[in-house]
Amino acid sequence: MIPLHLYLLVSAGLFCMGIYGVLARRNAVAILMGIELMLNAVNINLVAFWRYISPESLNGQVFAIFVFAVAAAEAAVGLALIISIYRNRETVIAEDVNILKW
Amino acid sequence: MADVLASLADIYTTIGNLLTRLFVDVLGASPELASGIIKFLGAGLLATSVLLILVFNIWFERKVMARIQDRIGPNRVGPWGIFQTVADLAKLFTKEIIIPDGADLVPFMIAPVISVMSVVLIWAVVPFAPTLIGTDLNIGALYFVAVSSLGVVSILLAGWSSNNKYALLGAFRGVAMLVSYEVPFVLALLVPVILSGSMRMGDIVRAQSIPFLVVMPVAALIFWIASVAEVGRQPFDVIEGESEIVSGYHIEYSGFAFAMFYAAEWAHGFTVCALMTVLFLGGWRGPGAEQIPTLGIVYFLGKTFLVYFFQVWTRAILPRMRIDHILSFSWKFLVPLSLVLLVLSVLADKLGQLYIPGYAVAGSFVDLLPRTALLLVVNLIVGGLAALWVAGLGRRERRRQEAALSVASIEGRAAQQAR
Amino acid sequence: MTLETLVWLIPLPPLLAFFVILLFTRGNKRISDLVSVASILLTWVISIIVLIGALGTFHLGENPIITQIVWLPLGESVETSLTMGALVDPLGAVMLFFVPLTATMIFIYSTGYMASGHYWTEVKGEAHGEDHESDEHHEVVVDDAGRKLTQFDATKWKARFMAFISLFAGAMLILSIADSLLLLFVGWEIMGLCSYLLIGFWHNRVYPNQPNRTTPLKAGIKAFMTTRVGDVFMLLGIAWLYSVTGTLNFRETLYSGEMLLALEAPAFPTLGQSVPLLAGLSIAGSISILLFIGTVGKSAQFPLHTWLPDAMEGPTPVSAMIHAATMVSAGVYLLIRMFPLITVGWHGHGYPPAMKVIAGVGAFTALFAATISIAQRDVKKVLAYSTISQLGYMVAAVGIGAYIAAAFHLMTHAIFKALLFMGSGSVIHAVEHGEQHAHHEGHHFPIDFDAQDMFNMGGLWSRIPVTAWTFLVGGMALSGFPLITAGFWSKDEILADAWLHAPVVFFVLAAAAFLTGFYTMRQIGLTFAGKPRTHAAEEATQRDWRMNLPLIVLAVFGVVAGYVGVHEDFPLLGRLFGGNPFHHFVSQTLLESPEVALFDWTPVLLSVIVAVGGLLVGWLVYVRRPLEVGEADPLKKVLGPLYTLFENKYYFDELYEVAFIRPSQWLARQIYEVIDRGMIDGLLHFIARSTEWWAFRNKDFDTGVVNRGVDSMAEGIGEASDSFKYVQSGRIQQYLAVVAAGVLMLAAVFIWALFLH
Amino acid sequence: MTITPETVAFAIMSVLVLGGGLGVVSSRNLIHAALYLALTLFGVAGLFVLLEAPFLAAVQVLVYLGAIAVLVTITIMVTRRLMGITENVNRQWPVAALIAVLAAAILGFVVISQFAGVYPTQAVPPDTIERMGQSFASHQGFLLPFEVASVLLLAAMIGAIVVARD
Repeated sequence: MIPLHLYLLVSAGLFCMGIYGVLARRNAVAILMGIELMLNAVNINLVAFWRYISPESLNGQVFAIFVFAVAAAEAAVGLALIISIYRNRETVIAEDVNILKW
Repeated sequence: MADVLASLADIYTTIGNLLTRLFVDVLGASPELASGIIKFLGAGLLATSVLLILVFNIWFERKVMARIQDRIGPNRVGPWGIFQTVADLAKLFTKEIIIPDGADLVPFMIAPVISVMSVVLIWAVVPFAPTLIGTDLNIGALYFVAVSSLGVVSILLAGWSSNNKYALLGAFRGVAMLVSYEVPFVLALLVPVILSGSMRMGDIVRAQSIPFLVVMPVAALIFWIASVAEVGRQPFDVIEGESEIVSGYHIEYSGFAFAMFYAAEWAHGFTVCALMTVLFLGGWRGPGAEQIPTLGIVYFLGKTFLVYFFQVWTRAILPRMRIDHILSFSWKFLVPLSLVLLVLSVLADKLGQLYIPGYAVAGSFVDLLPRTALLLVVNLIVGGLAALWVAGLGRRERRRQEAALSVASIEGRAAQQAR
Repeated sequence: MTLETLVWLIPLPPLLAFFVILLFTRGNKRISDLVSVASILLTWVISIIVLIGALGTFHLGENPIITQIVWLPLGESVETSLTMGALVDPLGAVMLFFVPLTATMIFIYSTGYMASGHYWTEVKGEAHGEDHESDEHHEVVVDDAGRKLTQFDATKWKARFMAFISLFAGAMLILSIADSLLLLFVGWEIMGLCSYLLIGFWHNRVYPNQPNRTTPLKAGIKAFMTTRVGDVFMLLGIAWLYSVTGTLNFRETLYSGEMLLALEAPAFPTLGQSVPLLAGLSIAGSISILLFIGTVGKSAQFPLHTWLPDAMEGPTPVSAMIHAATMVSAGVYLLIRMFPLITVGWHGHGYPPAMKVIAGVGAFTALFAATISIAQRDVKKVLAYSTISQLGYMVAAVGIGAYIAAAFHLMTHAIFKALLFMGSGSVIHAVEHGEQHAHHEGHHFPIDFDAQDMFNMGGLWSRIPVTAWTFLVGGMALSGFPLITAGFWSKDEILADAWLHAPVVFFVLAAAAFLTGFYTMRQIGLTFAGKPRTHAAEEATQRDWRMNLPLIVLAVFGVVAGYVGVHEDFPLLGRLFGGNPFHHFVSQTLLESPEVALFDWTPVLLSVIVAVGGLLVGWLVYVRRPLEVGEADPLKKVLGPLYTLFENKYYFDELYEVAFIRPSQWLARQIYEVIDRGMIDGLLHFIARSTEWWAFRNKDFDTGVVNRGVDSMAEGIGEASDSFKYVQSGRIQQYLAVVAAGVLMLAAVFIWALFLH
Repeated sequence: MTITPETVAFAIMSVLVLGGGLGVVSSRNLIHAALYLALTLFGVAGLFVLLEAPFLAAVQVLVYLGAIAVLVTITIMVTRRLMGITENVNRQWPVAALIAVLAAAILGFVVISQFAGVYPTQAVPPDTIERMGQSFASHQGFLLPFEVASVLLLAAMIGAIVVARD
């Protein structure tokens, strides 16, 4: 059997990669992908904890499902925004979209 | 003899036992290892059988299409041309795989693999016989929907990586269509799941003492249409509409890669018929199937080929639809219809359970009669209304067309007189 | 209308007239004249009625007409409160006889006198506009002193003049019917005010070419200040009397025996041992000396006499009323009223120090003033000094105990002195008219032509006969022409008493009488006798009935008034005139009436000799050989340096200037310089500077610490924010990085707290 | 930690996940990043299967792989500028790297210190999916969150359409 911490390590690794992806990537879509990675890491955690700690209660799984819903919504809206930005600004690089500054 | 008959009745379990005994006793593997190996072998057998059936199907379809088009079809290679498909495949295998310049190699190669994978994986859940099924997942229905959605990815990859505008355009179209028809496909799929009360494919088949086609014909029709669209064949074969954009996303593929795409496509068509039979035609159910599992596969294959025949039939006679018509048909007609149907039927079913005496949700043929009747009525009503509405739309559209034509003709005459 | 209420009504009409004129009829001269004259006539009538009533009451001394009301409640009971009331006893009756009479005559005279006349006034730049109201427009003249002068119409403020005179008359009447020293003092002060107002009436008058000659303005102030000096001491006396007796009422203090006994105690028991001079003084004596100083101030006796001659700057009716009839006589009236107080400790022989002082001052003043009078050029100045000397007579009379003679002389002097002053007024008017006529006919007069200078007159006998004759009667009465003039009888009484009680005083007064006769005849000679020395004198005319009538009336009284007090033992006439009714009437004022001095011929003869001698000498020098045009005063040749001494009034003005005015000015300046500027201003400046310093330190602190501190903080924040604002770079990933870092730190803390702890 | 098919599968899946993640993050070509993302998602689905949550695995494949990955890929294709591949990491990547490493360290530390050697104690009850279905409809369960999630999805759908509409 696989100890819990391995799953958690995997999800932590994925999460940190997600963070790096969000913070370091120039392309807005890459940032979104980073976010997706982070959400998946969270899901792994949830399900892992559900499986290892309290399989009989449904919270873990249900919560993962809601994370799915949110992730889907977020991806949809985010990509829509990116497309409209691209359409207006001809750019997808996050740094170029920096009008809202001092 | 009795035990021989018994073993023959349930040939699959006997084979299974034989093999396990073989590994465990003879090769001394641990029972888990043994079951693992047997499962592995089973999977391999299933995959190859799917692809092999394909060979017959291609021939069968070409013959039927020919007959419909009043021609003979392939008859040169082997008796009645049955080896035509083998010849084709042999040709494709020997063809050189050309990789277009600027193509993105990795996705280019992966795309055909994923498409075949998405089709074959579906069979893991299809119940051939009461005891013969890949893995009877308790989320069987959801599984094969998920897996079929992988197909979309492969198309996208193929379209993109072949560095060809037409390919890309075809890919976009295909993705749009597949994604939009996935919604009614899933909604229609929900009907048998709700009727049988479980997503497990085996349960669905067992619940079909009355085939769901009879209970919810409209749902079956929607599922049938959506599944054909999912496959991307004839009425909706916009993906590789030869006349418009050469042949869609797999234009740059040649040789074995093209063969894989081709095989995946045909297999997907057959798989969808299998799903149709499982979900709506009662799968392996038939007289004596329960007792003699081996009979199950016979009934199953019979029904599947029947559905396949219908599919080929429609493919032969129906013209290609325009892409925006396809999409609007899905979003503006199928999705709302299936939603309404689903909600009304569930509502009726619930009310029936509460108020109609002797209203059984599961059980034998006789027990299910009131429920079937009720749902049948609901379906007929909804279907009728939908039909009327569509007819009205059609009439209005025709009148508009004629008006436009008359105007055009008047102007034409005026123009002529003016000249 | 009982007598008591009538007494109250006497002073009322003039006071009412004052307010009526001041508030309502100030604009219209005619109505003002009518109001004031009518009021004084009404007063005269009422006083005559009261007089008749008073004469009719039996033993007016014991039961005079008295009414009293509470004026200022000082304590619980009525006794301790200050009361105010009216008292008419024989002495009061005498006053009520001659005061309304002279006042009425003067009012009538002043309506005439003030009707015309101009004087020079300085034009101060835009002041010129002021003259537009006056009918004719005078050209502007520049005098030696460089001042721009123009003629100013003297009659412009006539209404105001009549108002002031009415007020003055009212005040005099209040004084004369007052029943207590306090009310007397009230009248006394109002008269002081009126004298200032009336002397300085022509306040914008300036004497061309004589920049430092006392102008009316300065004279008014001088009069007011000098009388004020006297009043201060008088007030001291009153206060002392009140503190000792507890009441100021005449009847209560002066006519109660034990009160007078109490006042006999020595005033300065302790101080007396060390200062022999004060040893002999009794309380009554010292109080009477203090009150006497008040009289000296008010009646212009020796030390405080300088204001009277300068008071001539005022219009002549003022001089007549104030400096002849009423105001100066008030001083003597006070002495006579206070006679019982003065004579405390005098039992027939040996005068107490108070009486010695009074007699000495009175006699000296009489002689001293007479000597000055003989060397004066101004017709009014001569009369001024003669007034001073006559008052000296009265004071001396009271000093030697002859208060009845003093009262008698007071009455007669008031009448003929008023007559003389009004005569001089009409003379001046005549000369001024003459100057104008001459000016019209082309005779050019220097701008500083003095119409009052006797050497510019001469030969007016034929020009203004009425004035001349009445003036002559007045002059004879003044110098005491035997038998027919009132002056003779009253002066004779004084000389008789002086002869009887104090021979020294007699001889001084006799010398004064001789000089009086001389300067009277000098005056008559210079003004009326001989030929007119200037064209103004040639053309002099004055035919205003309002001025001549009073002269005639007073001339008559000047003669008749004397017969009231003829000594009964006087051969032939004594019996004729009812045996000295005046003496018997007035002597009732005191409880025990003094015995009548036996008739003695020597003083009478001596006084006749002296009087006639003076007149004869005067006639010889000035009338027999009248002065020629431009001829100097023959007396100058005779007296030489003495003449200049007399002419310059013994240089008392200069003396006072040097002795008092300049030191007091110096003292004022010192006070101003040292105390006011030095200390107070210094203190204020110090405070100001210190607060300023403190304010600046505050400013420094404020700007330095607070402002700079706050500003720098603000700038710091500004710069910090400037640099910090770049944090908002618009790059979303940077924000996310920060968030992530924050979360990490948080996580680290939690871990450290939860797990590692 | 004996070598059992399960551990082998876990190893494969974790390699897929971590490798995919690394690929997403570091690959220069954006499309490759998208593919790596799909790979990662597939790995995660595999992990779900290992964790005996087949429903979640299926949903993961259906939702993520089927929809989101596709969506991302399409967006990348639509928004690609033809001037080629720009350098994919911005200026602050060292900071980001540092933060990522730190986070990994912290999480790793926590995980190891707290959850080392934990093994599943109970078996997964067979009817979890049915109970989950009921829980979505019952008040005690997750009816409200379920409805809210549906509203959220509706809003997101409309929002996406409006924003991206041409």
